Amino acid sequence: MNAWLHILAALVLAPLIPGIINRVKARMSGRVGKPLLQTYFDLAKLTRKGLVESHTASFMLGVGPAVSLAAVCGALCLLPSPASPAPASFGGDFMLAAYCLGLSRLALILAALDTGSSFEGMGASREAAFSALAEPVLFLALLALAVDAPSLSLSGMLGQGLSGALAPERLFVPLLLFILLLTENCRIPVDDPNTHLELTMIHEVMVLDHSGPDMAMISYGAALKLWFFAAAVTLSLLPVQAMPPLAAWAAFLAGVALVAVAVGLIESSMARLRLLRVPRLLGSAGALAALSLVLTVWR
Amino acid sequence: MELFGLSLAFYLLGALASLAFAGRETANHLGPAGAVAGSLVGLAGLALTPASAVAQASLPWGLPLGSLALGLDPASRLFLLPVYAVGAAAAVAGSLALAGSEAAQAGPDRRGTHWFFFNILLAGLALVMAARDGVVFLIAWEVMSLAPFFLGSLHDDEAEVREAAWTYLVCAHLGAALVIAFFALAMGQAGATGFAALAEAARAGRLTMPSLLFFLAFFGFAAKIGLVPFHVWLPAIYPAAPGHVAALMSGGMINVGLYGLWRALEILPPPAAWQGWTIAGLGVASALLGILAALGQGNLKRLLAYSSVENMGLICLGLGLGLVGLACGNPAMAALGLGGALFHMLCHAGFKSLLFLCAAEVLTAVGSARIAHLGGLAKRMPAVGTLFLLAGAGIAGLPPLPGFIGELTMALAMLAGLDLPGLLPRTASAASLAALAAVGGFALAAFAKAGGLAFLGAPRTPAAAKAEAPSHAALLAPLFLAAGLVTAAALAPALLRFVGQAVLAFPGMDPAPARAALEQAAMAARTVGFFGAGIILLAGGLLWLRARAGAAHGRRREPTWGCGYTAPTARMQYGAASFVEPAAKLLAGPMGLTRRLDMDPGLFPKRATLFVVSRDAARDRLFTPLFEAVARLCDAAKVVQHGKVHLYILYVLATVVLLLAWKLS
Amino acid sequence: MAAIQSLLVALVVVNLAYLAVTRLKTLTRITALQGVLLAATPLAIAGPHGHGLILSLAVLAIKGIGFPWLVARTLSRLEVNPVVEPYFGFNMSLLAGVGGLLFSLWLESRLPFPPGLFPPLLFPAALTSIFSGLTLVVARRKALTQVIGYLAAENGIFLLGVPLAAQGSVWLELSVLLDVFVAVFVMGIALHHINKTFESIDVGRFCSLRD
Amino acid sequence: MLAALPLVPLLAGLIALAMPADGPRRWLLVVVGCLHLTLVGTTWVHPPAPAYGGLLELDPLGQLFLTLASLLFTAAAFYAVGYLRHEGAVHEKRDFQDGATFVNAPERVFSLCLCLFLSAMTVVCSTRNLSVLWVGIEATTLSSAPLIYFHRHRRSLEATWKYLVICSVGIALALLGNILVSVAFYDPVAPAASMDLADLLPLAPGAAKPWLRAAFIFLLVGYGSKMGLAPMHNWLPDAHSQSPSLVSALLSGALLNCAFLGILRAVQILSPAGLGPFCGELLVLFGLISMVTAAVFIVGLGDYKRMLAYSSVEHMGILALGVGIGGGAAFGAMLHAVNHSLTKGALFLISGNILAVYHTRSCHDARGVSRALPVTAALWTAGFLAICGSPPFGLFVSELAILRAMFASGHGLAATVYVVALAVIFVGMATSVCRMVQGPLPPAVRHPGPERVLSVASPLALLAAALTLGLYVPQGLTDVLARAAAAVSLGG
Repeated sequence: MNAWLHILAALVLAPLIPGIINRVKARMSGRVGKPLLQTYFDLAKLTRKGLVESHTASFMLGVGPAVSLAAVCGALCLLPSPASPAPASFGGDFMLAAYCLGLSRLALILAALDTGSSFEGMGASREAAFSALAEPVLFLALLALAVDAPSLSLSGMLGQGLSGALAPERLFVPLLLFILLLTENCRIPVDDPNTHLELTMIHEVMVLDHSGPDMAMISYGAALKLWFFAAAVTLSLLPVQAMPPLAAWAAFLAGVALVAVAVGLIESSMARLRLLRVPRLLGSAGALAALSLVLTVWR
Repeated sequence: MELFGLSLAFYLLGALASLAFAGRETANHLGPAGAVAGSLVGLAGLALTPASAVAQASLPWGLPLGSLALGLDPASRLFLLPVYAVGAAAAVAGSLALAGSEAAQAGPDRRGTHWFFFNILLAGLALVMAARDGVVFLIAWEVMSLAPFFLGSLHDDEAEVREAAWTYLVCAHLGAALVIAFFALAMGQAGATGFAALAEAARAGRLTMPSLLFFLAFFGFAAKIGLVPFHVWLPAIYPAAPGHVAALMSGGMINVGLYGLWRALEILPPPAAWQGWTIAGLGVASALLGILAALGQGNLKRLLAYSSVENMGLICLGLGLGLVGLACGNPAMAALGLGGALFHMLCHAGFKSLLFLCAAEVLTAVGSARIAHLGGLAKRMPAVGTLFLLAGAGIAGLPPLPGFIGELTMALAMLAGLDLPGLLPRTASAASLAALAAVGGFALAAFAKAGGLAFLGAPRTPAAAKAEAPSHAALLAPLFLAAGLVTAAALAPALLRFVGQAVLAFPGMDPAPARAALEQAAMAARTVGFFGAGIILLAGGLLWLRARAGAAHGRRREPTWGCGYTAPTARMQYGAASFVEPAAKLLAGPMGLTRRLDMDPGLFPKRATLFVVSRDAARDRLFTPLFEAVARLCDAAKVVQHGKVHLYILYVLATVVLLLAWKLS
Repeated sequence: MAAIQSLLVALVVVNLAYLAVTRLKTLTRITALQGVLLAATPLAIAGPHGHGLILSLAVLAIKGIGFPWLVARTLSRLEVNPVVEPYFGFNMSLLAGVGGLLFSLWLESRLPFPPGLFPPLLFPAALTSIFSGLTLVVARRKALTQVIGYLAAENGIFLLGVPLAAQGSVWLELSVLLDVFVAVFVMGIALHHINKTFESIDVGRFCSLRD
Repeated sequence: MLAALPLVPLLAGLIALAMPADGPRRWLLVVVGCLHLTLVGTTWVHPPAPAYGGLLELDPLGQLFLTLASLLFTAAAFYAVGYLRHEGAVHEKRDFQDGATFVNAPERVFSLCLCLFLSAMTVVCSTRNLSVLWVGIEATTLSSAPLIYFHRHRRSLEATWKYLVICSVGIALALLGNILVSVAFYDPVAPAASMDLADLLPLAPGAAKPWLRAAFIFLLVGYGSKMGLAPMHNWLPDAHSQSPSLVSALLSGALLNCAFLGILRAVQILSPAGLGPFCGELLVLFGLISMVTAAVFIVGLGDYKRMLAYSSVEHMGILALGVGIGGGAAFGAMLHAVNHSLTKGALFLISGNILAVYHTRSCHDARGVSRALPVTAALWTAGFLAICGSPPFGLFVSELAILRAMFASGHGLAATVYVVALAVIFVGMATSVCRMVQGPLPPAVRHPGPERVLSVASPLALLAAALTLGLYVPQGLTDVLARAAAAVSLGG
């Protein structure tokens, strides 16, 4: 039961994260900002709308968001809850999580290409390229965790926190996961979710032609994905496994909220990178990941 | 064993019958019938034999060299499975594709010889996998290698097809030359030809040059597997060959290179770690370069060909890691590496042949396999589109499709590799995992491109807009393969145990820990299976909710939003070159892309044309210059045959004088 | 013994003379001279009786008279340029001839001679004959000179066979047979065709077949 | 019966010369071939007694090569019926290469020479006497020269002249070599003149070794120039490309073997004298040079008949190599001789079919053969695969046997050269053959209509035999091959 609690929490609380980020950004720029629960309102509104589909589109336009959301939910099932292992857990399950996110991405890319619009094609192509570059970084970072833990499942490697001997390279992993959070969720400095220039967007431009329930599934899926990474960052930092359940939960939720705040702070203080610079960012992250892995293995 | 013989007999009957009826429509029925019958009997044979059984047979043999020793063991059965399955599907698909089509064409009807070689290819493949004697193996190997040349050059009136067939023939033969050298060296040193005797000689230390033998075998079989840089024939012959032939080659034939390597490794002395790393290293290079090149392709079939290079690279990566594990006394790594490689081989065979059959339907319907001519086909041919997209996701290794299990098992081997002694092997294991991830990411991009641009969006040409869906019969073969793959996904743990039989039979494998490791992987596969079922159910539920929402709140069709532009055309869509542009900015070199922009001068150019060409770097930079250099050298040497008879006499005289001076001094 | 030595020295000189002459007519005469000298060798070695005498007479008839006459007749019939037309200069050819002589002498030093079989100098003289004959084939342009060169080489082989003939070996007869059939019969016919087809016997034109 | 073997073709040739009518004379060739083949066949059942006072005597080595010659002749004779029907007419023809007009040689002379050629080869194969062998080889040169000059145009004359000059020089050197053998066996106490192997072999251990070495060098170069070992092979591509295809088939398939037999006889003498390794070394050297030369010339060659000729150089190299390695390779070489004769004979006959339709020997112009002549194209492709040593044809087995023996005896470097040369030759030939067989018909070539049975039956039969030998070698043949290989073993 405890294991499923985290899923439940994610499903319920995930839309809060975009809210927190937006609120932080607004505060930083001196505005009041949208309500914290804005995403809930949006989702509720979207689910009540009808479907508007492109003439060009085939079945994929509708299948994409559903598969994408289902796959993200799948990935979430592999994350351990603060007080207990994940409902499904086996050695090497981080690969399943990563590939689930990949499936979710593929579904969205295909749905985007289904509209036949050049804008959506553009977003899809960028998404495909950048996430392919992000994939090895994710693996290396998780591998460093796995060697450190030592355990091959997410449930074993997350939640240990920085307990034990403190080595500088162990700080890299949360940092890397945070960079990946920004990349995979298309946040600044990789992408700007609030921009109005289609030419510069990645994720948002892919979903231009989605509407109603489809859009709701996409937004909800995005929020869940954000939660996934925020939870991963938190669990890689905090030794929740060693804490009593309630304290663990509290620390965890606070941690997730703090990650969201950090994202908000970054978004308010940085500018978006030029698209050409994104691979460089990922390359640096990769180098850092390799370094941390080699150091971990060496120790 | 009896059923194996029966299936071989069916193949040969099919071959002879199609030759006997060459030039008539009957050949197009009898040939495929033989292939299907043989394959189904073979499949029945596989199903009815326990997975771990070992059968041996020795038959009378008419040559002064070697002996007709045949046998079936778990490895043979495992590699026979895709041959039979894909063989049957390809035969059905080919029979339908060729029905009546040749009759309308000018020139002789070649379907008789086509089906002859089709059956010969199948028989050759089966025989290669049953041969337990070097000479028999080599004969079957060469016959099997030659048949695709004839299959691929069915439409030899096109210059490209001729070029491709030539490329294939040369590559196949050069690879075979190394294989022949391998066996000749081994047989020469061992003084025997049977596999058992060769292995015995290796154990007794009579094979005195194991490293040379290893390289001969590895490079020889790598040419058939299609590892970089020996892959040049794949992107040539696959687009040129008819779809069903490409399916059989990619699903049934290139695996035979792996099989050969497997056997060679069984024969050779226990592998050293560096041998495993060599295989793994070339595998990684093939996987990365292959998938990048695939990403750069504008032709659906060429893209699939490069994807085969990638997958073969991954398989070799697993194989190499398995050998490393074996050499370093890490049985878990050994079992998982070999097992993952073999499992991936099965999945790749199914998915790739399915993809080729779909591509063949596209080619039939549209008349072109170039992505620039396709688009929007999912609406015209939904079944083919769905199958292609699913198979694309599967070959990219995405769960819940079975491709994931193979990659997962290989990843587990890499994780086990983190326990190897020494920093370097551990780092290498970790690096292979990173490479696996990168390959997975790019594979996703490549198949998003292939599936998305060919089947989704708006049709780019009138032919694509008017494409007709294939008949129900034509879907039979792809559906057969798809059903097999679904079964594989559902029964992945069982399949992994089946694969495990071959792994456990590998010489030097410590059975208890190996079995435990494989069992662990099987349990993971079971979890993945439940997990996948959950995702499917959830997605289905969401779709049902979406349909209900659509019914409740209305459903409209509108034009795609054009950002204010009111007259969008299909040509404005993202195409093959533009889709990969972000990646190409970074990786144009390994992707083999060269671009040329022709633009009118001035601030407001009226006309601009962008050419993006993807060429094979290994071919352009390595083999073509090499062949040209050899040709130049040979041309230069031809001056000695100048036609002047008195100088010819001088040669004779000089030879005599030199020999006398040398031998009598 | 002195007679045979003089004969052999004369043969060596004749061999070198082959390479030095410039006119076809002189070449023909030298061929005749060599034939006569060869005819004398069996007599000088085995004495004037029996088998040797018959052989000697036959050789005189064939090599000393028959061939030179045939060559001369061909020469007059074909109305060819009377100069031999070398590929390589005369000095070069002479040098090659002397080189052949030296090589033959060296070769003699490397081989253990069975006692009493070969008179001194016979082996080098024979080999020199072969080498200069073949040099003639290599270095001269006309088909006719090639035939003459071939005959000269054959004479060398004949010379080598002479001592063995005394043992009853058939090689001498066979070498004459070779002369008759190859040099005269077939090459003569071919020469005729060459002249008819090409209106010349310059085989330097024979270079359309090459790679 | 051995006495009758050379006489049958000799008499038949004389009859052919006298026969006025063309049709029966053509079939006479077939009858001679069949009769000869039958007689040769009976020697397999009943080993014949020596004839002519021991001058003719059949041993396994000779029997093998004799059978090949007879087989090739019969196949060529069947082919000749169709060929002469097509080509035999006396009227002037236009040369497709330089446009000049030419006539063919009179058909009766052609028939006579063919029969004489067979007779000479029979003598070569069925003797163990070095003198008779030499005379026989000489006779083959003389009788085959007019065959090469069948088309009386400039190029064939040039080829004939080169053939004559080079082979005559070769035969002269071989004569010298024979004389040196006599010197080596010279015994001042008991001079023996016999050149019969039966007499020489017991004396061989006591023969003078330096003389034997010199003799072998002369014999090797002399007969080697006839056999086509590089660098004495230069007549071969010219003669093979200019002669009628059926003559090329006989030259390549039968004559070259006969010259090889001359070298083998020398090996037989030298081995018991303890000079086997010396012979082996030279044979391996020449074998490799020949293979490399052939490889160099086959790459980028534009003339398919010359390509086949160079391929013969290659295979002669393989034969020399096999015998030079000894052991299992010698057996392989004997099998290879059989396979090569069958396959090369078929290929030359097929090339004649292509030449007859396309009127060009250029691989670049003779395109789309599979559309013009489907059966010929299939045979051409099969023959190409066979000659390159692809299974299931027999050459694969023999080449593999030789390669294996090379490795087994530690000739690693030679084996490398061997494999590389074979691979290069494959690529070179594949390029030409693919170009010819595939693709559309050139516009200038008219579709020739259905193919005649006589033009494809012979090559089909020969290739079928080569295919059979790739899958099944009868025990009787294996025995003879093994005995022949044992006869030329280098160990003494």
